[in-house]
Amino acid sequence: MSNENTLSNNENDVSYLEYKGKHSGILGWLLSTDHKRIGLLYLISLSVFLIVGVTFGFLMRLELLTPGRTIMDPQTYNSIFTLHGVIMIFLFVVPGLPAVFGNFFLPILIGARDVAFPRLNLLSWYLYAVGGLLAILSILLPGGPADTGWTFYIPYSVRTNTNVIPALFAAFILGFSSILTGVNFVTTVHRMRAPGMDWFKMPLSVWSLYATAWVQILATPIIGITLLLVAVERIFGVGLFDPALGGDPVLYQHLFWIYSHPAVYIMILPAMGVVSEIIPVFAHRTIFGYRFIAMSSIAIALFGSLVWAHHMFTAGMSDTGQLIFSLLTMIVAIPSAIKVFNWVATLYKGSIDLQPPMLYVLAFIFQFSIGGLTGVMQGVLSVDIQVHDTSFIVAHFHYVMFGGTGFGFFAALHYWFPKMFGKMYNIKLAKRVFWAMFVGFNTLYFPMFIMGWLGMPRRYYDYLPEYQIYHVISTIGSWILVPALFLMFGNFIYALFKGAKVTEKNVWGGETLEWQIATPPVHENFIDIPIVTESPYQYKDNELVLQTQEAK
Amino acid sequence: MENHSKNHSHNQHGYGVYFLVWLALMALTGITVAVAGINFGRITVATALTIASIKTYLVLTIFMHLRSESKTFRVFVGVALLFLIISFVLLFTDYSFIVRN
Amino acid sequence: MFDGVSNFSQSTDLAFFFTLVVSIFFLVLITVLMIYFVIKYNRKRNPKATNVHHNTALEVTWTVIPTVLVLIMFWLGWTGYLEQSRIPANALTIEVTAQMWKWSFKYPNGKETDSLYVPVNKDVVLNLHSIDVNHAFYVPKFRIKKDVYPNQKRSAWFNATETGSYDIACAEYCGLNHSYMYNKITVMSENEFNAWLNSPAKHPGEILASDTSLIKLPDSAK
Amino acid sequence: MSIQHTAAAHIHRDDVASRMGMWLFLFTELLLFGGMFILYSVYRFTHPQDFHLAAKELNTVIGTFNTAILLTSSLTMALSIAAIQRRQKTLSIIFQLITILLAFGFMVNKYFEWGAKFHHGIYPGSDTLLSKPSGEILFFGLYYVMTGLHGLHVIIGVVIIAFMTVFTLRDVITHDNYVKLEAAGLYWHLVDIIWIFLFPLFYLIT
Ligand code: HEA
Ligand code: HEA
Ligand code: CUA
Ligand SMILES: [Cu+2]
Repeated sequence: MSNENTLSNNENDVSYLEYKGKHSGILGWLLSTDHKRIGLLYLISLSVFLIVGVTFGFLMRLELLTPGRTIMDPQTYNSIFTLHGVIMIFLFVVPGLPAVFGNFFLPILIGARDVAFPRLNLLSWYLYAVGGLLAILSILLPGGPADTGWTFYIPYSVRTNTNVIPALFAAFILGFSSILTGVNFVTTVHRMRAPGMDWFKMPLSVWSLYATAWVQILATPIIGITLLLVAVERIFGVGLFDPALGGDPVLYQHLFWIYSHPAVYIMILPAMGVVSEIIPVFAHRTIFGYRFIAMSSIAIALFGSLVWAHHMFTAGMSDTGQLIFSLLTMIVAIPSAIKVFNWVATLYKGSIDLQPPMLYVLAFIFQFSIGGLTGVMQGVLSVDIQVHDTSFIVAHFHYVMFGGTGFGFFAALHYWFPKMFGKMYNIKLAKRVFWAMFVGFNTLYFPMFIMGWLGMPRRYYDYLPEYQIYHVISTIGSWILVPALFLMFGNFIYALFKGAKVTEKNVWGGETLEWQIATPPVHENFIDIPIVTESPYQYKDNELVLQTQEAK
Repeated sequence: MENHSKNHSHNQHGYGVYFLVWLALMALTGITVAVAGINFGRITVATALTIASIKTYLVLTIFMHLRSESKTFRVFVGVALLFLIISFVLLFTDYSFIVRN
Repeated sequence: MFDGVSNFSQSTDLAFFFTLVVSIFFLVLITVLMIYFVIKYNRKRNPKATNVHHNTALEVTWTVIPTVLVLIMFWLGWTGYLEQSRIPANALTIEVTAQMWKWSFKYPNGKETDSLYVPVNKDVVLNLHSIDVNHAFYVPKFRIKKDVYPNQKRSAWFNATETGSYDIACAEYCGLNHSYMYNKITVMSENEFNAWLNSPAKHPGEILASDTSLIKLPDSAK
Repeated sequence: MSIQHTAAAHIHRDDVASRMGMWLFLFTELLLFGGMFILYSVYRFTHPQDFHLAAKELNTVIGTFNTAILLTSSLTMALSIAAIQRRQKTLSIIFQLITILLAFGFMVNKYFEWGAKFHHGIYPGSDTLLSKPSGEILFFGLYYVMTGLHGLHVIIGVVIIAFMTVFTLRDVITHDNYVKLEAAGLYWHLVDIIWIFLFPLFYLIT
């Protein structure tokens, strides 16, 4: 369990950044079981992988600028989009928000001193690190990086001579890291809420992290075993998926998507939680439809596990299968719709302050809606037959993963940065960078919808000249994103060292627990465990206005 | 919130109960082997799986103390099993209606 | 945008059009509302917010309307798909073989080609085989796409409605030259087609795919 | 949100949380095997005849014997917890040791069983196997992978229980703090449950 309670309150009073535990220096971080420090370990390692992944994305865009060879050969291109996908999915968006902000803020938001299993928490970071290193190793080993796409479809993944096995094991280990985070969060939410915090007094981000954690626990093992079997298939040739030995490659796809579809909700749910957290703060009013938002998280987690085969509409499933999975895909859109409408309704009669986190959140709603609505279009059978495996899909998932989760991540970073580090970044610059990101992002991905519908397949090194115009626009978009992303990181790094000090507890005027404690938080968050008496996002003074108005 | 203070679970069964459960498990194993020899046609698998489920139920409730844990635990187990069962059912919406090989 | 030239293009394009209109409607609705609220209830203009907790009637409305709409979308897609999945009898049947990284087509009379020739306004059934890994037979203008697997059977069919020459692409990642697995499908009048099919010599217009290679293979890929 | 502060909230041990965490982890194990049961069910459904034939090659007697061993080891595991609850430390240790012994017995049996198969040339990629119809290849593929993974879990279980024995000896596990032993027990019972399904599905197809 948590650290022994031998520390006097005074020692406990110091900020978690300065706290001296058993170890000092770098070891004080690498061996710390403090959830906040682990959150930061994740933040640093995740950012590194994000930059690697993003660089690959940037290089792909350069290659696609002109038809034929631009800067690399096809083999390199194939490896790069595989690595880009693997890194972005398994090392960035899936762990993303839960591992960084979930670790840092979940215990604080429910009034606890740490997560339920702090040592397990540290272990999960180490697993993450090992998985990441293995992924990097697969690039460096002789044989060359895997070139299968992040989906590792059989039989190609059994036939190719590249380093598929290290990549598979990397994904397997990362899966376990994700599972441990899930186990920790479910237990923490059940057992460690502060007195008085019943389920419907929990902040909405806790609801979404809770729902996410369940998906992590239940879905991840399936991909674990599936990827393991691909490795077994490669090494021993047992034939479980290999059609040459009687296996069914479509069954591989089923198993892969049984995890990987729910995984997209692992990615988006925590970001939705962040959005639900930020909107009331910057609209300075209570959230609209608290229960509906909370329950829709559960509904998404639930229905999310029922639609996996919509990735296989051209694979030759039975008609019954097509019918059921298309129908269920339509249904899964509804809880997301409920969320979006409630968020927009929360702006109504608010007092809106467009600070950087809020800008990112509004962009999230816009971009997630585009991504989600095109997702629904893909769920429509005849349409999906046309757009499956084209850049329409590529546009869809970048809109939800980057435009949604990515922007949610950036929103969270701008929102909680002052609390985490006690420093403030340059707000004016942050706003400008936001606009560059927004414009760059949409320029980069929107053209992909058009060329996808027209018939530009994905995972294409080369293309017909008629698609060039869209590729050029898209690549230009990536050039706008480059400086923007650089500047955003730059702004944060500068703020860390030279930024204005923040000691104020509540910079944005939030009402959740993290804004009631010291900035940056003390070692065990709370000197005294709070007793919670009210729901979050009350903004009581607004209520008074309402009553006096009505009285008039 | 679930009751917080109880560390000492009431997960206490007498030795006798465990022995009885063990006897039942062994008996069920015997039955399933014996029955396997008889051909029930289509329900052969069903019989085997039913017996296995009964055995599992015994292990879960008594050996694993699920009976004396709080309700939350039972809901958890239900959720996990449901997820697995739904995956089976949905998968067979594909496989029941098609021959690919 | 809606320039499909097969019997499926109408239903597919209709489904696409309907979903697109609904999507644009909701996107515009949401965006306009957001911008309007941000301006109207800006902190400067509206320093004091008013709490509105929830409104069950509203929640029900915005649950039910999208539900109905997505069910309509589903129906459009499903009927369109069913058409594609019912393989017609009495059609011209062509055996299609996919391999890394080319297609080959075998006609009932034994003739084999690298690019596909079909008569206009006639049902054509393609039996798809692969001899190595997964590929997918994709004709964007026909709105058809079907994955091709080794050791498994798949079929696709279409009825081309306009003569001309269209692209065939491989839409399932299949390794190094996946993007070069391009070819052409030529739709001709019935007479022209029959003449072509029965002439032992190559049709004057026929060229082997390896010559056409829409995109020149880079040396490294050969 | 308004907050009132309480004095001196101390962090205390929470065994329920520990058990909850263990159960959640067990679900992941369950689903790990669940994925393979999915494979099994599909292939059995698509190749009923071949599965039927292939299953005849497995030795029902060894299978039944191993089932009995594993069920008994589950019993002794449960008993060791009952013993520690009653402050019977020595008895608890004895039960744990019996559990480990039984697990070894199980593995030895498995060794001979696999060995016999290998001897007959039935192993993944072997010529004998490859000459059989695809359903049989799949059956034996599943057989090796599933029982192999299960065997791996048995070995892990042995290591864990061995640690528990040391903990009990050193009084880390005592009559009022035995949640570690309980967790190990949960794990062991899960391994047992998996086998309860593997047994009829592989050995008893008629
Ligand atoms: C964060 C990740 C994320 C999220 C949240 C989603 C969300 C959704 N996705 Fe997406 N998807 C991916 C990541 C994600 N997806 C990835 C990575 C792939 C490709 C994988 C690969 O092949 O490599 C993919 C592929 C993919 C496919 C397969 C396409 C193909 O390959 O042929 C389909 C098909 O149905 C689909 C559907 C959906 C749907 C219906 C949703 C829904 O959940 C969306 C719900 C949201 C909304 C609907 C918008 C908000 C609501 C409103 C604005 C109200 C009005 C709404 C209506 C009237 C409907 N997705
Ligand atoms: C969260 C997930 C995520 C994110 C954030 C991104 C981000 C980007 N992705 Fe994406 N992408 C995926 C997940 C993601 N991607 C997945 C899963 C696939 C599928 C893979 C598969 O098919 O298997 C994919 C596939 C994919 C393709 C399709 C490849 C193909 O099918 O042929 C393309 C093509 O343009 C692309 C481009 C980009 C670009 C330009 C970015 C941009 O974000 C990049 C924006 C940033 C910058 C442009 C630069 C910032 C740069 C730095 C900070 C370092 C600077 C270094 C230098 C300038 C040298 N990605
Ligand atoms: Cu063939 Cu891609
Ligand atoms: Cu999906």
